[in-house]
Amino acid sequence: MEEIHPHRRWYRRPSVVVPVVLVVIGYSILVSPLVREQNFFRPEVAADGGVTFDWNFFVHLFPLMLQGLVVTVKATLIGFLLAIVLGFFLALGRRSKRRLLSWPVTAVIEFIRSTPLLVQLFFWQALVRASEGITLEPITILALGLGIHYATYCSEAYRAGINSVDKGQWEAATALNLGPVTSWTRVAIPQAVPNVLPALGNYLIAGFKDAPMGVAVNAHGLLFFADQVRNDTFRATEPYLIAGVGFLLVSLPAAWLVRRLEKRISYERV
Amino acid sequence: MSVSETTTARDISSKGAAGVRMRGVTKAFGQNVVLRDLDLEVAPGEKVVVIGPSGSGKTTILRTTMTLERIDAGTIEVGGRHLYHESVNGKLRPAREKHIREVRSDIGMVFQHFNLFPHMTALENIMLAPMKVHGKSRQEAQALGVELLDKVGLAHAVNQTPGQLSGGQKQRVAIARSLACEPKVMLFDEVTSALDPELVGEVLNVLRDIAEEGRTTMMLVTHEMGFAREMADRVLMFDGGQIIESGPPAEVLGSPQHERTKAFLGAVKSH
Amino acid sequence: MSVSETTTARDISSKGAAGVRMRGVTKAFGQNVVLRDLDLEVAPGEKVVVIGPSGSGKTTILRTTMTLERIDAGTIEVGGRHLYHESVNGKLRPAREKHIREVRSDIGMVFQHFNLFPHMTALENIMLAPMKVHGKSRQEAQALGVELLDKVGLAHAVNQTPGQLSGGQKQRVAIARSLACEPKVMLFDEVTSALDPELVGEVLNVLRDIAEEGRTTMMLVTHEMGFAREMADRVLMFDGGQIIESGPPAEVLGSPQHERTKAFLGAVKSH
Amino acid sequence: GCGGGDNGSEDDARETLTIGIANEQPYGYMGDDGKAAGFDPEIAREVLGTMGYSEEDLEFKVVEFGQLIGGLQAQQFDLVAAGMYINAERKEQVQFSDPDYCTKESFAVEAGNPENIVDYQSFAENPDLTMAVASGTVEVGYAEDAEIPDEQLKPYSGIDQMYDALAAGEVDAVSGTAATVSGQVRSRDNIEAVDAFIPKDAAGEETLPCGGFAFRLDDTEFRDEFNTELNKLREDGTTTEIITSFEDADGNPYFTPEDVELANGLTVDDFTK
Amino acid sequence: MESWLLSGSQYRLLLEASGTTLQILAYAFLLGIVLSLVVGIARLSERAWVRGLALVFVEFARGISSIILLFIVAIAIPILFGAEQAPLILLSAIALGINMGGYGAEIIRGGIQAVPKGQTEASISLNLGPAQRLRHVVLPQALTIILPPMGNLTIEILKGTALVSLVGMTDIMQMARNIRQQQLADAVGTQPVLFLNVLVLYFILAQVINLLFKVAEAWLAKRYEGGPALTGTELEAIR
Ligand SMILES: Nc1ncnc2c1ncn2[C@@H]1O[C@H](COP(=O)(O)OP(=O)(O)OP(=O)(O)O)[C@@H](O)[C@H]1O
Ligand SMILES: Nc1ncnc2c1ncn2[C@@H]1O[C@H](COP(=O)(O)OP(=O)(O)OP(=O)(O)O)[C@@H](O)[C@H]1O
Ligand SMILES: [Mg+2]
Ligand SMILES: [Mg+2]
Repeated sequence: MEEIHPHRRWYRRPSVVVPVVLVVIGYSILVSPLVREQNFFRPEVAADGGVTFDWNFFVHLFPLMLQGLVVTVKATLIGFLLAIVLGFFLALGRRSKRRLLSWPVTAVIEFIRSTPLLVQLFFWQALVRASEGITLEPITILALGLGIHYATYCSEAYRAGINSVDKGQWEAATALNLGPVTSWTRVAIPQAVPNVLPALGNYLIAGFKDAPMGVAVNAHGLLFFADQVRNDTFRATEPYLIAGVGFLLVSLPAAWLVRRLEKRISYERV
Repeated sequence: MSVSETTTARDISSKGAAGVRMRGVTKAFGQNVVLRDLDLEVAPGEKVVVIGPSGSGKTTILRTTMTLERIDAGTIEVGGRHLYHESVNGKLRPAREKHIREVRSDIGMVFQHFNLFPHMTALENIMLAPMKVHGKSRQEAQALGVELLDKVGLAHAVNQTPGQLSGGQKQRVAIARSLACEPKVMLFDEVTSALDPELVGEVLNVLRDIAEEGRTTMMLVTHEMGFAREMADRVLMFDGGQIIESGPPAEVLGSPQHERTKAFLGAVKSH
Repeated sequence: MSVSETTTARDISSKGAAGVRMRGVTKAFGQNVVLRDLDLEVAPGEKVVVIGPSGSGKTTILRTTMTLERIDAGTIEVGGRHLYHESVNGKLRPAREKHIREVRSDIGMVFQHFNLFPHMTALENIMLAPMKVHGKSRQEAQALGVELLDKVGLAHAVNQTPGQLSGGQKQRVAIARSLACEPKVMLFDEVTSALDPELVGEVLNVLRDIAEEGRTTMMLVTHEMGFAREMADRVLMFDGGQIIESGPPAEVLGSPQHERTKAFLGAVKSH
Repeated sequence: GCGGGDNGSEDDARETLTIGIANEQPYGYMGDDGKAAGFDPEIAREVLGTMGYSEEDLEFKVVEFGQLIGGLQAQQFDLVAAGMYINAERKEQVQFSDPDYCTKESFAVEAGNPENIVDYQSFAENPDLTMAVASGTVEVGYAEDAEIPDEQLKPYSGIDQMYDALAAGEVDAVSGTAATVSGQVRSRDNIEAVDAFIPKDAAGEETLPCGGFAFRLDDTEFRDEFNTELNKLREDGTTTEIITSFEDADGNPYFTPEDVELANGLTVDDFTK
Repeated sequence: MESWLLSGSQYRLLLEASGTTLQILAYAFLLGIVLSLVVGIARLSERAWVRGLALVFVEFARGISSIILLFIVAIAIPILFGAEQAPLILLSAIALGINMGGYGAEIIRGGIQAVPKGQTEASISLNLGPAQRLRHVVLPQALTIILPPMGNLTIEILKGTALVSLVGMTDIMQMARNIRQQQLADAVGTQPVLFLNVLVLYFILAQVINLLFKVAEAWLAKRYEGGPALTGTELEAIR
């Protein structure tokens, strides 16, 4: 007789747990108050004044760009945390059997999903400014806007994840006379999670790509950096290109990580 | 068209078995009436094989008994208790979820496509219901699971996940999982038709074992006529949502009375 | 292990037919060697049935002949022309796509899962290749399509899409579609095993018709032993990527020589 | 560059000129009818009209102030008519016409001026005060010249952003030209303008806060032609008339004739610092 | 009570600006579709270098944020190359189109791959050439799978057009900010109401796009219900 051991689920495997823990640590550092917004981005090196691309200037912008990048990442992470949680409640609301709840939630989700985040950011900022006694930092407004915007996407991912669980699985649960709680927690959710995680990862990356829009509400991130350097030095090519480089520096590895995670936690279907 | 059938039901008085009684069961999907005013009695311990052409409602009759589809009219009794109804002050009322769940604990079903839980090992698949539904301890459930896997010839597969098993092995685990709930009525819906031809035998052997123990009432949809002939107490021929012929296998399969039965059997055997 | 086989090949001299000759064909998927140094000769007009356990390479031998999988070593000739090679100055070179396409026009294949084009009607399915490959006009192709649908007993289904047809009807359309290319060699891969048992007969009848016309060389993978016995000129038993037994159906199916053949036939029949 | 250059001999064949303005009253902004308004667009229309451009040849584009120079360089505009201050740094990037107006600086502050802000020095003396500056404007330079630490400066990307921030209490003051400040103060509640002043440079000397039209560095011929025509209008009093005609919501003119006179006495070459 | 509406002239301005928004969307969509098809098919090429090149494009176009790409294409690159200026509207559309192409290529690839392999195999066995297989068998079927996500992507691009206000185009978004100045000058209307109206305008545009794609899907689904019917007499004639 073989020794009996439980199936090691994806969340018990070191290859999943270690990166997740690392990410959480990195997250805490980034989100902590230690990471502050830069007020001005003034390059130490001036460009040579020609119209052509100045490599020296370009390279010297790098550390300055990183400071903007970190703020953009921070806003993304805070916003995404909000999105994950809020999205869950939106998904519950939309699935609800009560029309009075599910219908408005659906309408709100569709509305937010199909309008530009940029306009939403302006709207939230205007709303905050119009309301007595509330002041929010631009980065908070950015995180809020991102969070609400992507919560609607996350809620759809949750819904798709649950729907992706094969109908036969629910039927097997009924045939075994499992109760609703057991059916959800032991049968449906464990199978839905691997389907949801990659989508969430992709939305995290998408949120990061939208975060530079914060410049419109004055958050001092990656694009604000480029704008300021341009206004200061009247040179546009180098700051925007290096902003692009900084961007890919984060988004490409992140995309790669998400794809790996996706492979790790997927298992053979029956 | 419907043949009245109660006479051929053999009565096996076996402890713990339960019969099934359907009266006027009707089930429609939209315009498509799949079961028409169906009467059917299955005695406790009886082994009934259901045959019939595609779309005749064979699967539907099992699924309504398993409460996977609700019926539109009629009643179903399992082990003498109404499945979809409760009697309140002597009158039948639609049953509440709690009542349905209670009666359902007597019924088990095995599916064509196994429906094993892919994120659990074979053993965990079997242990889930005993622990969560019957309140067994982990030790008890484990002992039961190992015993059942032994019984279906898969002692070595305790730790394997469904993804690591062949089709025949998966189906045997699914049968063991169903047995773990100790159902009094077991429903089998074409449990071998998703398998490679050489793997069919191993699953039929397990079914044969269960049938030979004799305790459990079995309703089996299958196209394996040889197997039906050998183990069935009674064969029901379905067409258009009704039972058009019913009797011992030798009669129904050997000298069918009804034209459609002849045509169907001819089509299945002819090649 | 491999039985040398050339003697049993019956020679039907029929106009327009083409033989198949494989020499030392080897095909591996990664580490898994599926065909091992295989020699096989099929005479023009011969009907060969291939049997063998799951995974033995039956499908693969058809697929390599249809150029759906490329071979790793060896040569395949169809109608005397090399399929994967061109002779350049008397030496064999790997063939260019253009050459392969030319030789391929002699070969047709019918699949287990029909693979009809779901966005076209039955008639359009059949008309596509005649129009796009053989440059027939729409009128010609239409006439040919209607004729072929008639032939497979589906005159009424011209305007229906695959989604509106039963499995057996779909397979008959697929056969008609394949016939529209007028192949000299036809390959059939378990063309009835995805069908409901009652629908198998109608497809086998169509195959019988084609076989009886006698012109086309046929290679057929099937589990329908009765049908094999009746229409095959020769039965090949495959195991582990090799032919382990070959001969007239009465010999191979009736009194198999090889242990594995006996075991296989036993398993297929036993239930 | 496209648009400028040739000297008016082919009047019919004018290409469309694109003119950049920032959304800032009264310098240049979008009027109620969706057309460009403001004194610089008006003067530009006059000048270009004498150069043979009709109204249809002119296309105005509203962008953030910070994008004007970049847009000009990127050939999105052929000239900038946004009352842009002339200074030495900008002259390295673009070339200017002679100035058409001069003005003073001011701050918008909370009504009653509770922090008693009078000029840039006030911020250098009180480290608790914060000031909104528009990025890419001369005000950032004035603040640096007054040695105000970066922490007290909050850069914003647009005019409305700054005044909304002041209204919401995010900053204590908004810097800007006296005309802009008085215009914004009139249209918003609960804020007021401090007395206009002439800012000082790092050496403590008064600066020349005058603005003109900006052109690409390689567009000299066009600039010169424009400048010649502009000077004619400066001399015959047209520019004075246009500029002093702009009034805020209360009917007070933004600029005095003296503001324009001062500009008329200067050429672009006077701005060397 | 505050009005939830803007003035008629302000709505007119916003509608005029929608013209610019839709124009950019149209150009970006055209470029995006072409890129999607070319790159999506290249991603499945048999030649490794074609696949690799296509992958690089996809990774770049999806990895970079559309807003940063927009600033690079519309501002940085024209300054760098300094040549005759392409109209800003085209540059903006190019940036958005590249972005769309990256995602669209993956949709096309996914659609093609979702067509069962058996379909390609059947067309090989009928001896159709590679282009014929794509044209007559694979793409028509992939379209059913491609259309819904393409509709969503188009709405994403519509949302993306709001970014062009940041590089100096007067689209709906920029017009809203201009109107904000009017509101201040005239001391009527509040900013939240203004932007709420703008959001509703975008929502309506998105729903129109949605509708167009739904119509296309319905049209496509018809093909699976039976093609151009041959009448009885036509059949007789053939027989
Ligand atoms: N969930 C459903 N919704 C709509 N129609 C259904 C549903 N389930 C079954 N049907 C229809 O009910 C009829 C009977 O189906 P059922 O599955 O019971 O037939 P069956 O006898 O099991 O056939 P088969 O041999 O093909 O499994 C069919 O016409 C089928 O299309
Ligand atoms: N595309 C492929 N990639 C990898 N392995 C393959 C592939 N196709 C077939 N094989 C393997 O090759 C072996 C032979 O497959 P093949 O399909 O030819 O068997 P078969 O005799 O047709 O079996 P069956 O009766 O199940 O159809 C199997 O082990 C199979 O797993
Ligand atoms: Mg069924
Ligand atoms: Mg096979």
